[in-house]
Amino acid sequence: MSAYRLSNGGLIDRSKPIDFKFDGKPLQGFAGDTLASALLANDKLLVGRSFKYHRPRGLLTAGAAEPNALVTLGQDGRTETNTRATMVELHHGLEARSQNRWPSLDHDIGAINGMLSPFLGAGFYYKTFMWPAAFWEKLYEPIIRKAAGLGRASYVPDPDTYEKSWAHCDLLIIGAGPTGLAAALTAARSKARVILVDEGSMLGGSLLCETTEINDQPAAEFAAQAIVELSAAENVQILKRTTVVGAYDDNVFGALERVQKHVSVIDDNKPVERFWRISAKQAILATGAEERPLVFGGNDRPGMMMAGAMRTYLNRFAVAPGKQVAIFSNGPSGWQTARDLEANGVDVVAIVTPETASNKSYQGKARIIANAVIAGTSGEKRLKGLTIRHIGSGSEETLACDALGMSGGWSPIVHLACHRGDKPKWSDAHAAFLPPAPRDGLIAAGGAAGTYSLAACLQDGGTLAAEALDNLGHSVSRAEFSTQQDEKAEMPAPFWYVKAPKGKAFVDFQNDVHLKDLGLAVREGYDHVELAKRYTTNGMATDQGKLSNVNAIGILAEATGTSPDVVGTTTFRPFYTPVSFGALTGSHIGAHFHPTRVSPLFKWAEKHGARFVETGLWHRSSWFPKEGESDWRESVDREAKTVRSHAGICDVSTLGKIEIFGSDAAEFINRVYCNGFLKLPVGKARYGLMLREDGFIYDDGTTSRLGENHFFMTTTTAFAAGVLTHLECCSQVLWPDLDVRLVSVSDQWAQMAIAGPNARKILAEIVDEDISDAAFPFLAAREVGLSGGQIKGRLFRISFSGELAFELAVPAGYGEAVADAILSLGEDHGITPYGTEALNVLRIEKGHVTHAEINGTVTPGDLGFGRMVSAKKPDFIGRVMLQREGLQATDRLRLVGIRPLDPAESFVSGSHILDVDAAPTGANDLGHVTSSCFSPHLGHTIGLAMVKHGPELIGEEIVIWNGLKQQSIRGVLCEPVFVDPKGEKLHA
Amino acid sequence: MASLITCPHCGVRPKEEFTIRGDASVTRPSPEADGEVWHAYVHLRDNPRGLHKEYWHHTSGCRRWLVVTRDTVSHDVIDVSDAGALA
Amino acid sequence: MLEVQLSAKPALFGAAEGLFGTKDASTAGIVLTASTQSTILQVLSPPGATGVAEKLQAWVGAEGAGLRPNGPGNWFVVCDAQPPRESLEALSKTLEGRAELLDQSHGRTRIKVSGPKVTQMLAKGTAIDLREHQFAPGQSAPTLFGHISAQLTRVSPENFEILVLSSFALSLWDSLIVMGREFGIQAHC
Amino acid sequence: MDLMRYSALSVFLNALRGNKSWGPAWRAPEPKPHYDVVIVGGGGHGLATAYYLAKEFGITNVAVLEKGWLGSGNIGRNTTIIRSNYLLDGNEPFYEFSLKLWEGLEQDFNFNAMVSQRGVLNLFHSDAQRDAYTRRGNAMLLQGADAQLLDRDEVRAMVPFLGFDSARFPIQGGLLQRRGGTVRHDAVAWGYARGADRRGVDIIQNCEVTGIRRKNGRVVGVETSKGFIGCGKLALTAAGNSTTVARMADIALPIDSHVLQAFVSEGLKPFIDNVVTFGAGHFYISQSDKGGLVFGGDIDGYNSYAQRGNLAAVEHVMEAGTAMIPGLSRIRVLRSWGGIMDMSMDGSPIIDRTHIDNLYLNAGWCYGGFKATPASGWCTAHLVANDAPHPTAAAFRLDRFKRGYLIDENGGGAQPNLH
Ligand SMILES: Cc1cc2nc3c(=O)[nH]c(=O)nc-3n(C[C@H](O)[C@H](O)[C@H](O)COP(=O)(O)OP(=O)(O)OC[C@H]3O[C@@H](n4cnc5c(N)ncnc54)[C@H](O)[C@@H]3O)c2cc1C
Ligand SMILES: NC(=O)c1ccc[n+]([C@@H]2O[C@H](COP(=O)([O-])OP(=O)(O)OC[C@H]3O[C@@H](n4cnc5c(N)ncnc54)[C@H](O)[C@@H]3O)[C@@H](O)[C@H]2O)c1
Ligand SMILES: Cc1cc2nc3c(=O)[nH]c(=O)nc-3n(C[C@H](O)[C@H](O)[C@H](O)COP(=O)(O)O)c2cc1C
Ligand SMILES: [Zn+2]
Repeated sequence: MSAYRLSNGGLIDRSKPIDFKFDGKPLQGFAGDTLASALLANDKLLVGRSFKYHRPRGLLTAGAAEPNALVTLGQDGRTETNTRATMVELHHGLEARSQNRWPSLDHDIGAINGMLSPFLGAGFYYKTFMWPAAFWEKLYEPIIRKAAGLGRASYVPDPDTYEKSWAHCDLLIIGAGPTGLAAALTAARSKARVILVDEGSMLGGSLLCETTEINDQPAAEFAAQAIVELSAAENVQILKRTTVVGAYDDNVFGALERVQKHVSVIDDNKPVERFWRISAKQAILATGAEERPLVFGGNDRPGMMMAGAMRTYLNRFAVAPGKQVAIFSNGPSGWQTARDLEANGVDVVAIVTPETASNKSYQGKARIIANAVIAGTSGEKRLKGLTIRHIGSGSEETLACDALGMSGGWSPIVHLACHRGDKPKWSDAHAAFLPPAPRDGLIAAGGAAGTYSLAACLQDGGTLAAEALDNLGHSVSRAEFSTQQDEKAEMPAPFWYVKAPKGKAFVDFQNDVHLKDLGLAVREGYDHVELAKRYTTNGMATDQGKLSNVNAIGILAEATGTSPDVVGTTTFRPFYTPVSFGALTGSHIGAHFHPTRVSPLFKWAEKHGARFVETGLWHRSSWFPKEGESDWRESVDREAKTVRSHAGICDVSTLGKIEIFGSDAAEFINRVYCNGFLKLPVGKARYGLMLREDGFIYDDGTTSRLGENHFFMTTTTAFAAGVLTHLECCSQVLWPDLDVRLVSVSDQWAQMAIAGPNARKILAEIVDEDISDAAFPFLAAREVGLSGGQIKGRLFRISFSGELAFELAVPAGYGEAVADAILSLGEDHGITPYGTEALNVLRIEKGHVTHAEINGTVTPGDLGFGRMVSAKKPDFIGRVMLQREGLQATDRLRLVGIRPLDPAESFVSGSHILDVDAAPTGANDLGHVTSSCFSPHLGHTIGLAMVKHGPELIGEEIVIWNGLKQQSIRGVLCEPVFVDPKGEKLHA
Repeated sequence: MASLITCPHCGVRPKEEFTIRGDASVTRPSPEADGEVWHAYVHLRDNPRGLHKEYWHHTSGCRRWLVVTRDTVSHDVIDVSDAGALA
Repeated sequence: MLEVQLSAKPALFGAAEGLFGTKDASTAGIVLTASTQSTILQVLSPPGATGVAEKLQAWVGAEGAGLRPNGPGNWFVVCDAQPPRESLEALSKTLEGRAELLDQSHGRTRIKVSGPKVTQMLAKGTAIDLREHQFAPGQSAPTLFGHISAQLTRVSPENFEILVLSSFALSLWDSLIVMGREFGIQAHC
Repeated sequence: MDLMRYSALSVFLNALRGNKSWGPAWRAPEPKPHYDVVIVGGGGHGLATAYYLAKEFGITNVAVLEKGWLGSGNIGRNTTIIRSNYLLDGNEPFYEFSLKLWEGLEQDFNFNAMVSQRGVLNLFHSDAQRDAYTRRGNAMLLQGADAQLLDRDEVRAMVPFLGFDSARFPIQGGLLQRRGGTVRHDAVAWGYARGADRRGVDIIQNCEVTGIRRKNGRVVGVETSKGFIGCGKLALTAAGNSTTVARMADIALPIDSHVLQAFVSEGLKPFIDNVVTFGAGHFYISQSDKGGLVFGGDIDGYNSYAQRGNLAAVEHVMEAGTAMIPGLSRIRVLRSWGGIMDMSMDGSPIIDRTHIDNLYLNAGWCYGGFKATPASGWCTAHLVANDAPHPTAAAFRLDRFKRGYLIDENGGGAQPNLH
């Protein structure tokens, strides 16, 4: 028994006991505790195992940098691994489990790695496990992988919700310690919009942990009152439990708010976490400083912690870390800790310091051992004693203790100032890396800028806030505070490590990187700080080296005979602390991963029993099963046959539709298609082929001339957005002098294809105008009245199916009514609704191409459209580059039809084409099938294929090869039109 | 810069409202220009370290094509103009 | 000729309605209303054309309609109900030669969002700074809302309107309900 | 015995001596005034080129000049995926050659780079994607690579935790290449560096090439931050900086530099065994031997030389990730970073001579050049040594853009950010 709860003091509420469990064992803490402080109060010193050697570990910090006390919380979908016990607010029912140990935290087999450690030095795996070659994957790697990682995550989907939000402010203050509070109190006096963010559950930062006074109030009380004042200010928004995790261009910050991570019962109406994107005109970094551990033999035993953390446990959480506490400190923090311990009646057995003189303002009872270091420690699962070495004499003595507070100085928390690529600068005077020069409205203040005294921090925060606001035109005077004089906070020379340590001297506690590993890295040539990091993994654990990086730099500097300045830091990267996928995903999850586009004929199709398929963002009706039909093929065959024999109606609303106006509209369209459009008469539609500037086909569709200066273009569903953007580029960037205006009307119109020999008869019953072949010939395009002028629609005589066909567009809201009307009018004419599957069959039977063929690598010539390409037009997109030799080469893949030799056999798209008897090799590859289907009209499978010299090989027998399914059948190349090659039905 | 673009028509907007097209310093050659010139236009890029002009389309805004002058190292945006207005 | 009565169904027909995140309508921080009877016109003018905005302004003023600038030379005109034919004809007449007038009543869906928490909720979707001095009543802008493009208008301090492509309306509607739950939301369409 | 030759025994013997006898993995030489071959860029491709020049072609008077520290470019920041699941004739034989080299690499260069053939699975979500993968899988088989087309049930049996049920874009199946997998990226650089160094190659770090000196239409050497260094032949393997370096010889390239981000999660016990890519968004993921989930997505989209990314792209990646594996929701992302890639106009690389006789170019690797490292090094060494392209890299010509022989896997056309 060593750590215990003090009977009074602290910011916990002793009237609110809270039950929780650790590794299944019921324990109790108080409201205001963290999981860490509650564990410590219960004398749970052993809280985790390290990554590599499975060393027993205890709490090292009281904050975000904690490398040891990582636990798993929750069950199933709420399983949360690697959670820092120091950041978890204690709440009822909390269950935490330790990690990376088996079978238990107390008895962990993995600890054997510690004994093998001479063989497991940095990078040992790069040097071995290579023989026999097959053993790596079968034997060695599985073992290594098993040992990898810390926590065990769950595959079960998360039941909770997340969201994202934007926030905008004039001044963002990151951190609500004295510096941040002073900044906020100053800014609150202005009219500027201020956001104050702190990752803690209580605002105040170090004020909550220290025994100083501000304005004659105890620091914590001052903080509480400041919050009351700030909460009342209308221009200040306070985000607590919110960590700013990344700083991005333009002063945009990512911040993670833990909305419901501290509650026992989750409110379903609220997210558990919210990810903020904060856009700030100015930002003040008031994130404070991190205390550095000391590197000495056995510096990782449970019971040892940072001196500042000890003060936090004492002062904020009312927990004594032990009964006989020793201090090992370079600089003032240790002395203050000793004072606070003694003030709480805790015995301080010794203060060990490498400094030569003792701290004069310390008046306590502890034995002061100056000019000395700790060479080694004893105890396994808890600290038992120290070996103290006197620097002058080299003599050693041992000392019993059950806790040790250490401090190697402070490192400003500069991460966010470095995320945009700036490097921190080493300062000998501060013995620390200071933030880079301020940029783009981000400036560090207080502890984060290496400002040591409380008074100076308060002043710095206020001054910088006033300056930042001044830059924005909000003048305000700085808030003033009175403080006690703190002790002269000078930094002694840095003390990087104890030479000749007894036992491992850890630098990176989580990844178990110790002094010797860094030495080995230097000896082997991995001496650049970035190489040393990668070779030893120092700083790469979940704490990202918050405690270890600067020490590693100091050690590398000594090993290479340079200074930390020369060694420099590794790159600071988002995230400051890790962020869940859930938070970064927000509400864009499940069905809302991408929005769903709903066709105006969706409900109509649904009503008629359609099955749907995702096509881009749309759900498209793909077939309409009828009772008694056993599989989709049966329905599709029926639909396709019915269209050819009678009539069908199909939703084509998803096509892109672009309205084009302007006196140069015709010229414009003539330039964006490779075929001619200037002479398209009003009232007519034409198929257009659109190339990219590099000569390959981009998209196709029909464009109708509705008036002299008014066109209506359709695009494929997939490229609707892209084509509009492309056209806008052409009109705004390439030819701004042309008078053209473009706008998407895709959503204004419900569009349906009515196809089949009876199509005209059916439509004639609803269309007011004469649509006889004479009055409305193939490719006619006109506005029409419907049902006695009730509404106006647009009718186009175009056909994808090869049948006598029309496309009718009506204002979207009328789509369902019109489609229903057509269905019932068509009943006597045998009409059927048909979906995209039948549509596909019908178009393959006619050899019509889609993006299965137009895949960005084909030219008009490849598809047999060579003659469409205008030879006369002086200019159109793609004209020149299409002439390149490679695009005109005769051995390009070109479109042909394909069918099985034996009609009973079938093949699939993606099969390749080989010569008969040719071995299946790349050299013999002639091409591949792009589209295939069962043709109910012909009674066998048909396809389209891209084949080298394809059109010249028509009539030849080939092999259709699908090695993925070990299939290989004989086929014949044929014309790509399987039905009505003369197009008679079309013109009927 | 890369997080926010000040559209001359819409004001400050986040990157995801835009579609980026690439180099805006090249000019479409005359239709009579030879293949070499067209090849350079379609393919060859300065790709500068430093100031770079780039086409950004305000897809989820005014749908105008903009020319963004940006530093490719610092990501600072120097200028945003309407592409049509520049032509 | 068949005797069929053709009637229109709005894109939000059948969308989710009722109270979400609260059981008491009076505590709802957000009210979501689909305005399904709107007439929505799009106006396109060539870059050089002058006076279009003024003419539109005058017309919407007289009609009690709303004007939503959508980009250079590009506006939406929104009317709560079908304006009289003569008035529409007058409008198209004044615009003749200056701008094209296009019916987008079916292509866009108009959703009204209001309530004391409205800016907090909308900030979950758009990056536009919705503080009143930045985005004042009467201001309107096209923007990205979540993953959906939409035209956002502040009608009054706590009343906004979203104009969205009709095919996205249902998806947006559902997202708005999710975003509004924490404040309590009442939705009707 | 040679204590510097890596083996279980040497690890053991060295350990007994307190690991004091390990020497540098490579020397830190001062540059000589002249080399037969100078290679610009100490990334994977430059180091591999030097290694194979020495080992396969007997050319050892070689220097690799690296402006930063060894491996500080994309070799040190990629998502470690190797595979040969390419579609086009110009590509597939080359990547298959590379995969074969990976398979024997560690024994070859005596360094355990943890080549791990854990399988690469590309999911598909529509018939069109299935057809495209069928075409691709068959193309792979024709070139002697392995490929399998899995249906939904087979995918489910293999990776049961994918979002099969709530998905916006249901998974229909996947294309699996079992021989694909991952390799410990840094170790590849180190292994090649050590192998090259032991064969006499000078690897010179902190040596930035600032100019290319020419005389009579030939390269005579390079200006560097460490002074002029003469050379008989010069090979550029500067990856994301290809255009900058080529400009020094007045060569304009069909390349833009773009930033691609990658991510690693906190360390987890085994979670994902394979490399899995999403078909309904940009996302791919695997788990490192240390336990971190390593993943990435699409490029940020704008030209950049800053090795850092944009928050919008980060969120985009996470959204796709959670869509593909709902169980990722509570897993935390530890770190994100960016690399600068040379995105070419057709998405495929260039290994070719230039119009300057003794200047060779290796560039345009986009986001896929890690897997190419061994073959790229071999083929570049072949080109430099023999002045003739290696047969598997014959299509990677610089003039293919002008002549129209593009190698455009996804049909994106001449817009680099679409590849
Ligand atoms: C985030 C990310 C993920 C990726 N994931 C994958 C993946 O999973 N699979 C895959 O196959 N590929 C992947 N890639 C691509 C792959 O990393 C690169 O294609 C490949 O590493 C490039 O070749 P390299 O290793 O030679 O490049 P680099 O390592 O970048 O080497 C080029 C070197 O040239 C140096 N240099 C540049 N200019 C000069 C100069 N003037 N003087 C001296 N030296 C100079 C640079 O400092 C650099 O070290 C990824 C890339 C990124 C950025
Ligand atoms: N070297 C030193 O700087 C040093 C040394 C010893 C003591 N001190 C004392 O420490 C205090 C420093 O005050 P301060 O206000 O600068 O720091 P602080 O440590 O009091 O406050 C920093 C606050 O920032 C928060 N924070 C840190 N990173 C964050 C992030 N990314 N997102 C959100 N919140 C984050 C922390 O939770 C904390 O509340 C002074 O009292 C000073 O005397 C400083
Ligand atoms: C495959 C891979 C795995 C990585 N794993 C880790 C990791 O476990 N911890 C970590 O901190 N960084 C990890 N990183 C990221 C590196 O720390 C570093 O960010 C990256 O190599 C880019 O370098 P830079 O950030 O120094 O620019 C990993 C990187 C790669 C490529
Ligand atoms: Zn805009």
